[in-house]
Amino acid sequence: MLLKRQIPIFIVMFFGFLTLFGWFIDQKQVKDFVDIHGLQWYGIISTFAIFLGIITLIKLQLIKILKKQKGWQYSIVAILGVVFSFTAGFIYKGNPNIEWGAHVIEKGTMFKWIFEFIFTPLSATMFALLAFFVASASYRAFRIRNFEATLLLISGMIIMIGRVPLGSSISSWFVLYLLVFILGITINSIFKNRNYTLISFSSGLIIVTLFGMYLGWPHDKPGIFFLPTLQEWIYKYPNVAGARSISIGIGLGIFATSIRYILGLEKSYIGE
Amino acid sequence: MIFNEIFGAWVAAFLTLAIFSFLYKDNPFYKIAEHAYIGISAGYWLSIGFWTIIQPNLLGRLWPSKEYSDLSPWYGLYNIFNSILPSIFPEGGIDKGHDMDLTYLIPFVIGIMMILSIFKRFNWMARWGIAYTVAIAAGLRAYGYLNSYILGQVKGTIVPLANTGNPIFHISDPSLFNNLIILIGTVTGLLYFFFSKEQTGTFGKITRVGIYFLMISFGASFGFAVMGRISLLIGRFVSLIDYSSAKYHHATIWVFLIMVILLAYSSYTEKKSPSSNI
Amino acid sequence: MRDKNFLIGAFIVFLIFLFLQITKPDLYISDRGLLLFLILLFGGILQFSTRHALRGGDVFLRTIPGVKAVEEAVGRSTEMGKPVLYVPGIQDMDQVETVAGVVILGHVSKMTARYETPLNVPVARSIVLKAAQEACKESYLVEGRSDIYNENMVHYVTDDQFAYAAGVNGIMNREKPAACLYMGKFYAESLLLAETGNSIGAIQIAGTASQSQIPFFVTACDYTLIGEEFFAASAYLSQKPDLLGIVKGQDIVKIVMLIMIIGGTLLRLFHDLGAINFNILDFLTITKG
Amino acid sequence: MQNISNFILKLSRVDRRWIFLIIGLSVLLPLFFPLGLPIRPTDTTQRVYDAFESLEPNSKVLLSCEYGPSTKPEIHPMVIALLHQLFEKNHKVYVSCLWPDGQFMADEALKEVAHLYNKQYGKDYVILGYKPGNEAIIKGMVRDLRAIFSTDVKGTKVEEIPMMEGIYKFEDFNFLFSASAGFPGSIEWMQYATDNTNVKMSTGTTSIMVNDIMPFVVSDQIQGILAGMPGAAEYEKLVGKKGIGTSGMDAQSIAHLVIVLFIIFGNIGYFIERNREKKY
Repeated sequence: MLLKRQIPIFIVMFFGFLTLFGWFIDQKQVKDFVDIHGLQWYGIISTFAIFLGIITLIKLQLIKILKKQKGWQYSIVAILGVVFSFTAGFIYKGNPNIEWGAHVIEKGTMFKWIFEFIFTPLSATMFALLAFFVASASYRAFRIRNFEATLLLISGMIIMIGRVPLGSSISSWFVLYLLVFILGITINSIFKNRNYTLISFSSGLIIVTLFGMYLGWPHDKPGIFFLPTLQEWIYKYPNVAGARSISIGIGLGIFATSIRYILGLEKSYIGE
Repeated sequence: MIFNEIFGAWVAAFLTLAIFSFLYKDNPFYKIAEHAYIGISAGYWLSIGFWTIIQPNLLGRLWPSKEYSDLSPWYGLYNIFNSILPSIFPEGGIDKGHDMDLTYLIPFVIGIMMILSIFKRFNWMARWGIAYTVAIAAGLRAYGYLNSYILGQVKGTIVPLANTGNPIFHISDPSLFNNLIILIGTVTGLLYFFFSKEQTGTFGKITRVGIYFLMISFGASFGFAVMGRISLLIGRFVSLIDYSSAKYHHATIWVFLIMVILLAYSSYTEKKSPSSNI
Repeated sequence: MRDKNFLIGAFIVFLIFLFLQITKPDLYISDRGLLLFLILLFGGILQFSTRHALRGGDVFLRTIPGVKAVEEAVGRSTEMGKPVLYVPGIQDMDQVETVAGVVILGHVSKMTARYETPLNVPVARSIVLKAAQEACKESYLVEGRSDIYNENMVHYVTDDQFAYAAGVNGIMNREKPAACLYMGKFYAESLLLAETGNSIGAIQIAGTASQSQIPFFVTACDYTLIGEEFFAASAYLSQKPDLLGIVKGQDIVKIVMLIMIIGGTLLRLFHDLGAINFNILDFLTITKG
Repeated sequence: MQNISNFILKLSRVDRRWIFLIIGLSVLLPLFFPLGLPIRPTDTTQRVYDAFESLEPNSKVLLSCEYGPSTKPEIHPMVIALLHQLFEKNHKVYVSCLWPDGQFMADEALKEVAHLYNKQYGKDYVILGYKPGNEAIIKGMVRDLRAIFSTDVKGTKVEEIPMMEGIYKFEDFNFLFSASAGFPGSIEWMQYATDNTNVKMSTGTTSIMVNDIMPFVVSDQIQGILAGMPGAAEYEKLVGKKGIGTSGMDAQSIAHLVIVLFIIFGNIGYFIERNREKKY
């Protein structure tokens, strides 16, 4: 019981207090631990955990092969992959001029070759696949269910268009005319009366045109209808306000939970 | 152009296109690439972790070359390792610029326990490592988040409202209007996360304003996320175009053609035998 | 304020802090005093409200629509005779969100046990696998339905991010769950999950604190628990007084911060107008050290 | 009217492979046939530029590379454009990396730019290299840089590198630029280095991180931000050196337009469907 229960709790409380209050102590050993050793120890432990993960991975794939489950042939590829990169990492450098240890970060070794021509294209392409899924999701999943979702999608679309060069090619007057058009549609769907629609639509057109002639059709004025200016306003002010309240909330949530761990109020992570 | 690089370009072009082929449908090319990815990434991270953390920072502190002597039993143990695995334990101690620090035996032991927990009997051994991880995360994070996320953000929200020379309204530069937007948005947003009061009446109206700010912020995140995905796709296409040059013997084009032919053939045979259509 | 022990403890801690601030011994980095004060203050508030709740004090929490919807979603699955899919994020147990996700899973599995609805929990880490299995087993036991508990309802897919997402997508397409719950830490795969879930017409409820993924959930899911709401949800569902107390304490800390923001703005206004000499920004800046 | 809405409904149920094809082509075609849309620097990009312009000549700038090949398209063009600016103004560039891949990226960028300005390794720029340890490295550099970096990436002792004279800790630098694609990165630099010292920093990040960092930019904890590939293109424009960022912008513009149109069309279909459901 001592080994399974009391010691883990002691570890959490001791190191939690040490690293939290170590920030305020000007003493070499404590400072060294808080600044350097504490995290290096963590790095060491988490690297040992990778061994654990690999053993699990190989075990699962081997079971698949031995039981000839569906798609077991591909499990062979996975195991070969582990063996291949393990070989390059620990057994064969491929370049005698480079020392062990440096071979994982120096050019001209087999490990680096794996990195450049296998690991990089795979991870980058997996990421790039998301561009396609964003496109299909925007067609099929991003729905204007309520006012909140409308706000979200509209601010997203303004950022998307306003941030790229295309946005600065669109005149603010085009946006204004577009707004008049949307206004017309909205009035039509609310009142279902052709006359209202016609009146509001044409008066909108006339007002915008007169206004434009008066100002001499400047490309980027009035600023609120020029997408690059508008997106900048959105992302510097309302966006920051929203993001800030979330940040403070998350900061507070994490602080509260950390305190909970350090004081030993929450022990679910060690199976309590 | 060296053989290694040309061969590499072919491999890279194959893997890239194999992953992209998933867009057409799940197929053997994709499955090969996917499983190769799982296996290779596991070995890759293990090697990186071992050679950049365990060997220099752990072993390099337990047996530094600075304090090497043939006589000490501690280095006698090292010499045994040296005769078995000379690549990890080079002759004369490990020179990574560290002094000897035997406190590092603690993470060493905890790490070994972590691996041993694979056996059912030693299942509990993982708890020590988890406990240490949680402690470090909690202790260090609490300070950092309090300083940068809470105090820094609270400070940022204390906006000037007078005597700054800012205009009352300006769309993109600092102005009184924009400062008020930040103040109101942050305060109402924070109120939205208030749990001990029902969001009805006036309070409900205020928190609605908060939600609108949150939604605009999510919209911006959304726009930027889309932007990033597209940029990465551009990057991928640029390298595929690069690999299709004569320098690499038009790798992309050939691999693409072969894949299309094979996929077309397989869907042709599948149509013949409808039973395999699951 | 009848918690005598707490008051005495708080007073002693405050005296120690005062002593440090006044004498400034060599060992103490006094430039960071403000932060130490805040840690002690916020920590004290959280501790106090926990103790308050444990002693049976009143803890009221407003309803969160997303939390309420969880039960409805399970109910709908039962009616349709389809399984419930639960994804506890793709990170390990060292993330607060994952822990919260596993705790919520405990409550969801209680509902599925009650309604005898099949539950499917694919996970991405071996440690999460163990924790999630424990949570489900416990719930089925508590509901007296350990006869229908099956260890394979929680199963490991793979550690790799996109391979995991592909695996879960496969499950969705084959089993067509009526309810998909995503609770935990998510990265880029959030979109893949939500898009597929949307295409099979499932009720989707998401909860996460990953800021950049929330928009995808908000647009593609029926309900989303945002940031702090998500952490509160686990306390809300658990109904454990100490956890509820912490949430209540967070509210008090929020009030303190609102006072800091509004009071600070006023102080700055007076300062800028030349009415007072005290600069709040300098006070809040942690001097370098 | 009925026909049109039927048609739209039909379109909204189209196989998603057609969507994939359209988005793929809208990225690929502009790469072959550029449109040359004009680029306009945004305010936050301008702030980064101004921050570097206002540095005294011969300033010591720490450039921290925290990105790898998978995010190279977004960050790498920024680093190249920035190096042009720094070398032109004769600043000294120190490169450190918190990600192992960062040093290859930095090496590649320096090889491309340094020789154009006749800059020499060790005198005008140095790569200190990668050290594992995440935020511990940042904290260590703030306390004692030479304890963390006793040698540069080539193994030369720091004492023997001319430009390392007078550099003992993080505060001896004049400015920090963090080219960051995630953890550890800009946020950690801010939390553990610049928030605790008098050194200022700017950052260039992937698009997805922009919103996490933006509050810190507005509160002046970070001086400006280069946001993703468009940010890189804008910086290229300010510095006056066209690069990958600029050439990718047409594809980026078209793809964004296509996605916006998808959202609009998808929602029109959704509305029609919902209205019909109401009627029946």
